[in-house]
Amino acid sequence: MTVAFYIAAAVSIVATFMVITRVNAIHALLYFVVSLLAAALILLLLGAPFAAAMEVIIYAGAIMVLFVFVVMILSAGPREALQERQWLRVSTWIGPAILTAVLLGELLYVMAGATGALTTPAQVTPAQVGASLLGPYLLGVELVSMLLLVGLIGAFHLAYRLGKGEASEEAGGKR
Amino acid sequence: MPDLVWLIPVLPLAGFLTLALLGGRLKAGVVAAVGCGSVGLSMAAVLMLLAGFIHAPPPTFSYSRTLWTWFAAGGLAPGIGFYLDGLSLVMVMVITVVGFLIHLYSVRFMEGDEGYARFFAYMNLFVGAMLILVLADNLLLLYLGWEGVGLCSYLLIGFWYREAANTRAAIKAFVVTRIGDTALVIGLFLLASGLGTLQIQEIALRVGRLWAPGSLAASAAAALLLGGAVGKSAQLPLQTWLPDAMAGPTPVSALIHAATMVTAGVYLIARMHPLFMHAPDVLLVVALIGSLTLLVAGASALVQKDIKRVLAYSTMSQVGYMFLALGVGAWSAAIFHFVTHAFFKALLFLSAGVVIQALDNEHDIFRMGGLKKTLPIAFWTFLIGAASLSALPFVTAGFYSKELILRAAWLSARGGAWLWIAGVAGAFLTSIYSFRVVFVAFLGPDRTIARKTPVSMTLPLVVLALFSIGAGLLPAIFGGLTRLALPAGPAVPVGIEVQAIAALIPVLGIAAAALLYRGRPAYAAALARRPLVAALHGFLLSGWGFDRLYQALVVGPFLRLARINRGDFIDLPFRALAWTCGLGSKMLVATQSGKVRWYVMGIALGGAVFIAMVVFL
Amino acid sequence: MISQVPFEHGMIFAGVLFFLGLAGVLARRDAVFILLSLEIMLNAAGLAFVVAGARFAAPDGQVMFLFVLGVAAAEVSLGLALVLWLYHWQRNVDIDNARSLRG
Amino acid sequence: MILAAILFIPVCGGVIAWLTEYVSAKLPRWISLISLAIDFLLTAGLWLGFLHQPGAHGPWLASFRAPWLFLPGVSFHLGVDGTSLVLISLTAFLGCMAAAASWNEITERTGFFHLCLTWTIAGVLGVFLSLDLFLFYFAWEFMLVPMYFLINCWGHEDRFRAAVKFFLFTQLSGLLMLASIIGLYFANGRATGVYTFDYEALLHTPVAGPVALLLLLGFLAAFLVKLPSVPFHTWLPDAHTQAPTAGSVILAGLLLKTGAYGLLRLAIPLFPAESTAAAAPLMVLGVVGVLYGALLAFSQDDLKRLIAYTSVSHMGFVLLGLFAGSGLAFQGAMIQIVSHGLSTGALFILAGTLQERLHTRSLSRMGGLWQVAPRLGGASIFFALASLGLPGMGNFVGEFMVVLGVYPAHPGLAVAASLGFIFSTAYALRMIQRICFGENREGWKVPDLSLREMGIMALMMVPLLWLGLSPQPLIDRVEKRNPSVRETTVGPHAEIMPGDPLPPGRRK
Repeated sequence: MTVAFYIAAAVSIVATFMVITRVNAIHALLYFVVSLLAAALILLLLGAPFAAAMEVIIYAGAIMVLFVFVVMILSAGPREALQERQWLRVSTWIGPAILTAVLLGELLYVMAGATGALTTPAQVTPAQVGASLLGPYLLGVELVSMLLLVGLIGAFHLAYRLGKGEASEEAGGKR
Repeated sequence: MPDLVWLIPVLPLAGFLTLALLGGRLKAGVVAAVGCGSVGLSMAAVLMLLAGFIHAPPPTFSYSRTLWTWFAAGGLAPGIGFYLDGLSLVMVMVITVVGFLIHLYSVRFMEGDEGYARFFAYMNLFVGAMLILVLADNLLLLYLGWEGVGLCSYLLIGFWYREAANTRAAIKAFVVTRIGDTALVIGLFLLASGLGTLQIQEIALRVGRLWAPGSLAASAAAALLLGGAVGKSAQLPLQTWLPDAMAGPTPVSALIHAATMVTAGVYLIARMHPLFMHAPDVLLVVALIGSLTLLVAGASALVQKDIKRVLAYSTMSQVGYMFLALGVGAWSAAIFHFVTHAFFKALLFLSAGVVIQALDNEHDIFRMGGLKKTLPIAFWTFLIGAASLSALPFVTAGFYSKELILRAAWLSARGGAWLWIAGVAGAFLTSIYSFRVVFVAFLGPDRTIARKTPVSMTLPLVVLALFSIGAGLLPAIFGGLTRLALPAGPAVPVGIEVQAIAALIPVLGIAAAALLYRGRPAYAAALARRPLVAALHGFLLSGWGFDRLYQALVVGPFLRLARINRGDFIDLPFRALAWTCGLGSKMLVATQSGKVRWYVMGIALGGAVFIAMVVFL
Repeated sequence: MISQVPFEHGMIFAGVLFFLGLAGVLARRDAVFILLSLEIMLNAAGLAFVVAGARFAAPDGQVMFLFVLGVAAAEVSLGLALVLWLYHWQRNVDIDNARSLRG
Repeated sequence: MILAAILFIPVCGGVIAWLTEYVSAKLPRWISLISLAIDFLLTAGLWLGFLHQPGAHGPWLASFRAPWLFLPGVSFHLGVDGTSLVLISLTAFLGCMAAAASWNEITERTGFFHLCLTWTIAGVLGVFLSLDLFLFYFAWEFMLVPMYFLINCWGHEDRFRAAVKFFLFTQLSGLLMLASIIGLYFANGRATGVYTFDYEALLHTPVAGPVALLLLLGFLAAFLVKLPSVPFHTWLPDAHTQAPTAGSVILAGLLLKTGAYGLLRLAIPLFPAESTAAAAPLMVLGVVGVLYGALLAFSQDDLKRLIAYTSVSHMGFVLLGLFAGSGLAFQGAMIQIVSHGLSTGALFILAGTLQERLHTRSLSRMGGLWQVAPRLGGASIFFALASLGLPGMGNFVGEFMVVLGVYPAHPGLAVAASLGFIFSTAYALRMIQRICFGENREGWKVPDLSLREMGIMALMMVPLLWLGLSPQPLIDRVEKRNPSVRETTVGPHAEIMPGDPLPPGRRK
């Protein structure tokens, strides 16, 4: 099944490349979902079914839905797409492209000197992951929960002020 | 009796304090009473001391009294102490008597001036400082008085401070004399480090023991003291301040810039004669400076139009005679000439003051004329003063003192004849310029209307006129007193022809003046129109161009340097550093663009470089 | 259906994804795309953890993946709220306009 | 104990003044004046006490030690000898004057102003009193911060730049000193095994060679900048010009003196051999400062800037005197320190009153003020004359003794320094002329000095005259000074003048 890994990897990379080059946000999101699904396949191939499931459920599911909502709220129209196209000029992306190419080159250089060890064929079951999560990583789990709570409160706070600001603006009859 | 010594300077100082603190609130009469009274009391104390001194001379022929130690450190302990011997007795007598008369004169002269109390306060301070100067028993206290009189001179020259020219003249006077004073201070350092004392009498003792005659140390110390004397006494090359100092009120010119302060240099050299006798070369320089100054100043006096400037140049010239006398070792002749000069020069200034006031502040002698009729007392007293100044033989005091000087110059070992010729030539000039004023201003056609003069102003004139004639008849007293303190000059008789020439010269000068300014004024005017003579005239009028020379050599460069460096060059590197830091800050601020992508780019770049360093190094 | 691949290839795959995400962050000005690219980078990091975990057959890789997932979730919720805020404030989502923190 | 009280009374007074601002804006000035006056009375009490029991506490007239911070080797060690007694008296006195001078000048945030004022004074007192190098450095930095606020909050138009300049110069140089203090601490600890910041212990530190020179340079950096000596003087004109009156008075009268005090208390005794080696260039710097400061003062148009440059000139004499290695010059420098504090402080107060009345410091716009304000004019003339070194006032005695002490060993330097007398005449007379004399072209109609201001002036005049006419008590106090300055007498040795009676009043 080694071939499956390379195919999935190629799909994922191509899809990701499409994500960052699209002008239309919805297209980009769809490509991103493709990329995530391919990545989930790779996770499965690497013997991490729990992670793969999470990848699909949370990334491709929850987070992407959130993005879709936002994009819908922003109602990106043809004007925005045009503007986005204007922004995506050679002079804009050539610098980042070179920089990332350099970094990638460095990565490849480092990896070229590696021992060539293979990944193990064993499965790491969700049970093992769960035992590990609630065992040595309990503190980490708590921290992540705090982080999520902070994210929740922060998002609520921002949205609350946003709503109030809009309300007052409408009351004032501006725009 | 010695208790009176410290009272002498303290009384005028008390007067000064009273007037300075309360002056604004006192009535004019009270101010005048305090101003004159303090000096008068001081004079009374001096006269009592004089009587005591003559009647029952103290065993050492000196009174001394130390009030307290000024400071004691490093082996020196200069005190606030006074020392009165024959020399200082003569000095304090002249200072208090002339000072009192001039104070009395000023009561009416300064009447109605808005700075009436201020005037008397300064004058009292001056008298006090001058008395400290001559009574000091150590050089540091002398220096205190020395600077004190300089300060009063400054304040009084700039008395009418609203005229910028007056204050400029005041500053000039202070700074120029201060240059000399600095030489004097360095001289004090040299004396203190070389002899270990600043007490005048101690120096007199030690200089003979520690320094060889003519040694470098003695010469240097004497030369530095001479520097101070030259500055204060307006001798070459620091003479330029005195003509400008005439910007002050006339009584000031009479007291400070003629009778007393300018002779402080003479006093200093006479007081330090043991030191100067150890430096014969410097003594010769003293004589040379004196003879040069008397010629230079006499020639300048010849062409001045301002009556006070004539007298100012004449003062320089007469002090030059005193220096000449000091230089040739005729110590008591110098002091004797100081005494007579104080009387007749004060007289000349005061009667000039009467004229100036009567003519509504007119200084130009060519706008005066015929004052003999309108101001007879001023005329006669001025005439007596001028005669005494010209050393008219036999009847005037000036004759006797000048004759002593010329005789000593003739007899002096080094350059005798030349010094004598200079003195005689100076005497000739003196009589010309003094009678030029008499002929032009007092005789001749009436040109102005004059007012009456109050009695309290004429009284000092009369007294001083009597002194100007009579002081010469009393050389016995002065000579006797000064001889107690100063070494006697050579008592060799001089040839009759020398004395005859010296006696005849003034008469010739008067005759020349009469010819030029009385008999043939048209000829004098025609002479003055010739270009060469006119150029010479301008040259002399400006005091031989010394002012311009100093402006070009010293004052101008100093001012330019000060102006160029106003912003302080040393600050430039610091400012450059600050500017560079500011520039760097601006550049760093520019990187803080607020663009998120820019920051990410920075992180990525840093990461790339970091990884590259880890991997490739 | 477990495949055995060289460990480096997994890491290179994660790295390529990461740098693509980075390129997106650097090159795009639209805030939504930037957030999207950030998600790509986080995802790549998580993948790298899992690859490493698979190399040693240890559960820690997946645990870290979950943590990364949590961070990504929190980040995206706040990030998207900020994007809305930005849009409300400026009527566009150009990230370069949001630069009031410049020095 | 009394020393600690002297130190803490201004600190507490400042806090109380700060708090009472909320009660009344006029209360803080009373509290700060009273606390400083109490301080002055305490120092006066020390004077009187020591007249009766001299030398009760070893080399120190009084000392106080308490543990502090519980750091190893750090203690709260205060001590006073004759020199520091003179200086703390001056500090308390000028503090009172500064508080009184800003009576009506400061109207905003009076409480905070007086907090800064009293705390600066406390810092200066701490520098003069501390016998622990850590405490010394603490006090040294402590006085900077309130001073910075004084300039920054109540200064004139360009105050921010001036305050920063002041702070950077003094702070950076202070850091160099800190490095030296720590270096000395370790040098002493390595050599003796006792790690301490105590002054008396560090006095005997066996350091020599280039290390000692380096440590000395660290101290010199701080003190020469503070003094200030050419070429580190450029912060001074800016700070002086922009500071409020009280700030200028404290700056000129006290802060500069901490530099001189540091030289004589730390730099010279800690490194006697090295400072002797460095004396010649430092004395040259002093002379250059005398002349250069006077030259710059002459060309200024801003009155306060002019006075600031005269400080550079006067402190050049102090530097010259401290490194002359002669007792006479040393005592002269002390007198110069005190009288410069009085005369320049008074000149700054006068400049402040002028600015209060005219709202300008430009000399070219003044003129003819004597006529409208004779008392002000008289006071200006008095202090300008003191500044030019008129005999009879303290500055003359100080300068004379310094140069006289320098003369035997370095006649060239002494002569060059004497030229400063001429230069100072030039600038002082120019200043008087521009302020008082001439025509009143701008038509100023200003009130004359009030009773309060006359009182301040009189209080400054009296000690100046006292120093000028009878400075012996002060000289005797300073006699108890550090031993590294050798006693010298000018003049030839006594044995070549047998039979000469000693001059009257000479001691020993």
